[in-house]
Amino acid sequence: MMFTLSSEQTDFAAVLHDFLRAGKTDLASLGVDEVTDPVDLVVVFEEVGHHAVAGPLIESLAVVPALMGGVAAGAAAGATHSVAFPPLVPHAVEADRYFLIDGDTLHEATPTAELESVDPSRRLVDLSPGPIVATDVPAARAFDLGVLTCSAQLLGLGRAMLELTTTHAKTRAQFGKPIGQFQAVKHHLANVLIGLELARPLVFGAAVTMNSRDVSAAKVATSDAAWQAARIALQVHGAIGYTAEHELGRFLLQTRALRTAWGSPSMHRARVLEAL
Amino acid sequence: MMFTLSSEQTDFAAVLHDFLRAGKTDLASLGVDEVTDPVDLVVVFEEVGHHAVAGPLIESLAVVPALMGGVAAGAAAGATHSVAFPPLVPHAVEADRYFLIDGDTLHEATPTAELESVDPSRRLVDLSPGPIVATDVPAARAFDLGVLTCSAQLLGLGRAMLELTTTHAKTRAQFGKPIGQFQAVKHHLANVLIGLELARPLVFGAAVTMNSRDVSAAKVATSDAAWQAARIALQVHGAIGYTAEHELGRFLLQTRALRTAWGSPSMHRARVLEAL
Amino acid sequence: MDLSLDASTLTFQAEVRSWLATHVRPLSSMDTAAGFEEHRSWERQLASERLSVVSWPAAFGGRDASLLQWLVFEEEYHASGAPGRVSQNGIFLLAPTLFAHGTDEQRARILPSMARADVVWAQAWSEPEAGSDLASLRSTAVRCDGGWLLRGQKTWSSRAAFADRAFGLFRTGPGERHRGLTYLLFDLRAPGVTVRPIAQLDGEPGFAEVFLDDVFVPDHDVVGEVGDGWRVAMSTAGNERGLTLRSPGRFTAAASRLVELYRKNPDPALRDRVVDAWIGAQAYRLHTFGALAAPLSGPAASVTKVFWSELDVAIHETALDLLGEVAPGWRDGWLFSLSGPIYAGTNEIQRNVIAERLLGLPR
Amino acid sequence: MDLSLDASTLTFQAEVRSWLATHVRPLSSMDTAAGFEEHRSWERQLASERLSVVSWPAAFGGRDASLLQWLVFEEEYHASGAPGRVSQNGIFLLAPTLFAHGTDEQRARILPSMARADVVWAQAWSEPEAGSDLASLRSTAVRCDGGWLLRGQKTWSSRAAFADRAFGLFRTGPGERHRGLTYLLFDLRAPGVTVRPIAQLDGEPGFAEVFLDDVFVPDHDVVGEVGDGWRVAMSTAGNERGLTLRSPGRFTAAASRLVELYRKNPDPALRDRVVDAWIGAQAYRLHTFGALAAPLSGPAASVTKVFWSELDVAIHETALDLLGEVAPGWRDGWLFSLSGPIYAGTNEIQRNVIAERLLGLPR
Repeated sequence: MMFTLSSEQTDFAAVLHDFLRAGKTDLASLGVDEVTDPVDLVVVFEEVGHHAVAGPLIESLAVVPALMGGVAAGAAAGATHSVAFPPLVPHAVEADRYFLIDGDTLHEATPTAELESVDPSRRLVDLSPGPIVATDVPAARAFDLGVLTCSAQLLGLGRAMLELTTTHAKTRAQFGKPIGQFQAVKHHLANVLIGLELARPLVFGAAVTMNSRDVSAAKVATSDAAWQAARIALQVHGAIGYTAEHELGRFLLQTRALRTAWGSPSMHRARVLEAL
Repeated sequence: MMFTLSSEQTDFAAVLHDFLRAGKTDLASLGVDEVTDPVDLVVVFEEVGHHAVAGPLIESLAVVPALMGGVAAGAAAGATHSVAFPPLVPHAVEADRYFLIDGDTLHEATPTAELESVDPSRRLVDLSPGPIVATDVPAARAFDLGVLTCSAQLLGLGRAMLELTTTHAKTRAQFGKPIGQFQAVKHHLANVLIGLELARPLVFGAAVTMNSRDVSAAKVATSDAAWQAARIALQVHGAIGYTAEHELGRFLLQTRALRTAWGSPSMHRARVLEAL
Repeated sequence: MDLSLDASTLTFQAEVRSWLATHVRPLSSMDTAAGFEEHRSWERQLASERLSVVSWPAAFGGRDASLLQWLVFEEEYHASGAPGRVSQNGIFLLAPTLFAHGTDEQRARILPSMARADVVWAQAWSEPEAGSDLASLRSTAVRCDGGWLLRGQKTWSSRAAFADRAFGLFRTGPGERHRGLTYLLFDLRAPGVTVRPIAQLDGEPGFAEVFLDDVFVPDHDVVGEVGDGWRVAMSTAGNERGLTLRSPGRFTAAASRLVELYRKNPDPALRDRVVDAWIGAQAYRLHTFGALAAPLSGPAASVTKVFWSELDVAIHETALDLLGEVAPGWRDGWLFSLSGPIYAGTNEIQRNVIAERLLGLPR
Repeated sequence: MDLSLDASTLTFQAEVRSWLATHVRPLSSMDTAAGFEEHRSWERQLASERLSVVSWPAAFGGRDASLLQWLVFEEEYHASGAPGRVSQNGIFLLAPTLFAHGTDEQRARILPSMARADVVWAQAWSEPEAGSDLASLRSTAVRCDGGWLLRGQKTWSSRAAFADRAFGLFRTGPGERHRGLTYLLFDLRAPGVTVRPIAQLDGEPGFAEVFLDDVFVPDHDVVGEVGDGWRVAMSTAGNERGLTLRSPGRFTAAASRLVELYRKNPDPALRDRVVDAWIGAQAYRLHTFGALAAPLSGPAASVTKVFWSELDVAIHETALDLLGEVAPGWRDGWLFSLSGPIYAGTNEIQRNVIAERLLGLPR
């Protein structure tokens, strides 16, 4: 047993962090599109969440590659993919090319209608199935990879909001002292840290076992921990956090959308219970 | 509309409070056994809870009288009655005489086995039905009166624990100041007050309408508010509150028992939803 | 105790219900220029039926309705799905202050135009360094011939992007913190005023920064005594936190919608949250009925402020958890609900008030 | 990353599981005189298989087991329904301190008898005026010929009603608060010691007050340097809050029992609480595996202390909500769970520690 990241993995996370912090977006230039190991995918997606990167990354980097296996997707380099798994994932995030799963059959798909997510940065589409691309695809594993990477992204989002809020609490003063000196603020942030700290090992544990029960448990815990982080971040920031001018909103809205994406917490709790 | 207690009712509450505070127990001497109006019963049972009076009072003063109507119970003056409504109220609190409801039929009953409640001051018994006492009794209304008075008792218990804890927080010092000066303690107690303050009108509202939906809503809200009061009372008291020597324990254990007595919160939530 | 409505209240309720049933229509967001004017028209229509401020004296456009009737009006208003009130800040924050501390001249001049939405009012309390700690505000009003000159900056000024006038506190004297403040009214289009709309999470400018550079306020727009502004403002602050700004009708209507949503999307694991939302709204409604006989004190209003703001979040989050990220008809209300625990004094400040002033815990 | 067990750990696991399956039996409460001795016998039986302190060196009665093996032992122990450990305070609080700060003589003298439960240890930290604020303690140790004389009063001393010896902090120097304290061991049956058992909510004396009136402690029962007691005690305080005292096996076992209970008493409205209990226990288990490579710092142990104590309450309250007030097999565990957020530093204090020392918020 060795339940910690290797130094290569922590180095890779640091490289991704610097890359995304610098505003760069071409993740393929770091070889991210060649990552297939679930633990490595978690490392990638925690940083994707940490920087609130938008777009169909879960689909393009984790789910569609798992569905296509060795088969080339046939898309131009850099093109984005998206996929729906009705009824659990009824819509797809806007992308260059769409797929749809029906049982173990993978279809091409075309977008029919646009839908509004609670997060305006997530453009959703309804899909209509087209020709069959492949049969007997590993749909269950691909779905679980979607859930897992979504959990990792939520973890990164939560961490980012905790960092933002801690910084704010140290610098914003009211009543003649930094608000981080008030015990109510301290306890709010301690609760956020506890939630994230205990959700994290569930995500890596799920990446190691890749069984549905563990993947669902990770999604439940990260959905709750990240959303708690968002609510408390907003509360501690106050009105400034409620503005579109402040970066918090981007994190908060994405967290709320991902909380119910790739299966709601309720559906995942049901899946955990079934497996016990 | 006049949704406040009359001065007679607030006076009666004050008399009951002084009576029970003085350690007296013969409530009949105050005419309490003649109270039948639901609002007046709530006034009585809030004080019963406020002093954590133990014993089959809900049964003797509210439920059995409603079941017997004008019919004399045939028990000696001062004797206590108890009643079970299986399956919702499967056991009875120990008393001098037992009844059992089957549909709208009222049976005499005999105790068969003793059971252990989470509250050792509540001695519970299993009952075996005996001869029929009456048919076509108002079982539904009697049950609702049990739920209503139980809610009132929980409200009084919660209020008592808030009072105990507020006093403790003002006097107990740590780190050179009263612990009530710490914001965490302030917010704990504010939450208790909010919970009780908003549960209270539900209890009186249910007493006015006496419909099942409102009675169940009152039980749900008081169960949660009083149990929150108990948990926070224990937390703020610390180890001293965990001893049998301190009076808090009596309130806490009775609250925990009444939380699931006369129907669990889950059962009452189901009843509210059905009625909406 | 009695929860029944008297005959005149029942008649009033029937009138309101029937009028709303035929007149309510969906409007655009009030946080856009066009939507703001749609809302102004809607409020004029309400005013023409004397339904915009039912509890005010008839002389100012009301009906002298009782508080109970006002609550009944609010229940009907929200149950009908009628739009949010663009005049809300004026009606629920400024008007009670004028009734309590204004002059007859001010009431006669200001209230009728407020009732008709001819003048829409914005609040101008907070400043960049004075949020929860409002008493640390720095904007000043300096004496000049016939009035005052305002200087400084206000922020989080709800409705200010499109409103006509505003009310707020300014330093007029040498005192510190709560002392030396004066309650003043000013024109948002007066020379020296710069309004910078601020986009909220939904992208629309629900509030604004207001920069004040020697903005003239005539003496007749001082409310209460010069230097007494803190007391004037706080004596009706309970109105924002408690009864008036967030009437129970808003939450009973939202909870009923949530129950309907649950019936269409049942998920037994979320049942308790749905039921608790309904129970919470009902608790707030009954609590308010109880307060009709004895109006809430300021600290008691803190109790209801924490309660309704958290109830509102719970209602909307439950809806989103039932629906998922595509939640038509719930998104705007959800975003608005998230601001509830922050505005009108954060819930952290309210809990301090409850603990110190209702329970007597040491400061 | 890898969660698999190596061959020797699997062998050890199989041995432990098999031994427990044939030896575990229900015992009376350890908070009665008779139950205490039953527990002592049970621990002697464990010791005879070298299963009482598996991670200790063989010289002291252990097996030199790895931390992972210790965790595996704990999982098996709790899953088997084996009884609580009456030696717990000694093994998990005092022993780590002796390993870190004791002398060879102390380890050789104290640890083997602790492992065999020949000597059962109680903790004596708190005083009536020093609970959360432990540094305000007042009991003193005054220098005398060949040792120290203890005076004062300790309280909430777990197991002290029936235990043999105790460990605690005493003022030996002139410093204030954290300064001038010394870590001392004393005999609960020595002249000058009065133990007053205190009944807990369940009516049994799980803790006691200890009155000390010139109780002699020889020099060889000073742990660490004189005056350095705070550092000595705190350097292993994380053991109480974090890993050792509440191993994940306790919660994974309780959560599994809750899942079984739910299957027999299903209530869909409580499903999420049941599942969350299981997930929480699993989270703590995995978190602990992650800590094997890099042991938790003191403040990091505060994170797990808050988590496991609230998890334990949640597990037991959910069981009670499923069962109602007649909850055989759950009541004792429930009452015990309620003490979790209080002892070993209240969760309020832990949250302060987390905020200040892990997040760097100002004191």
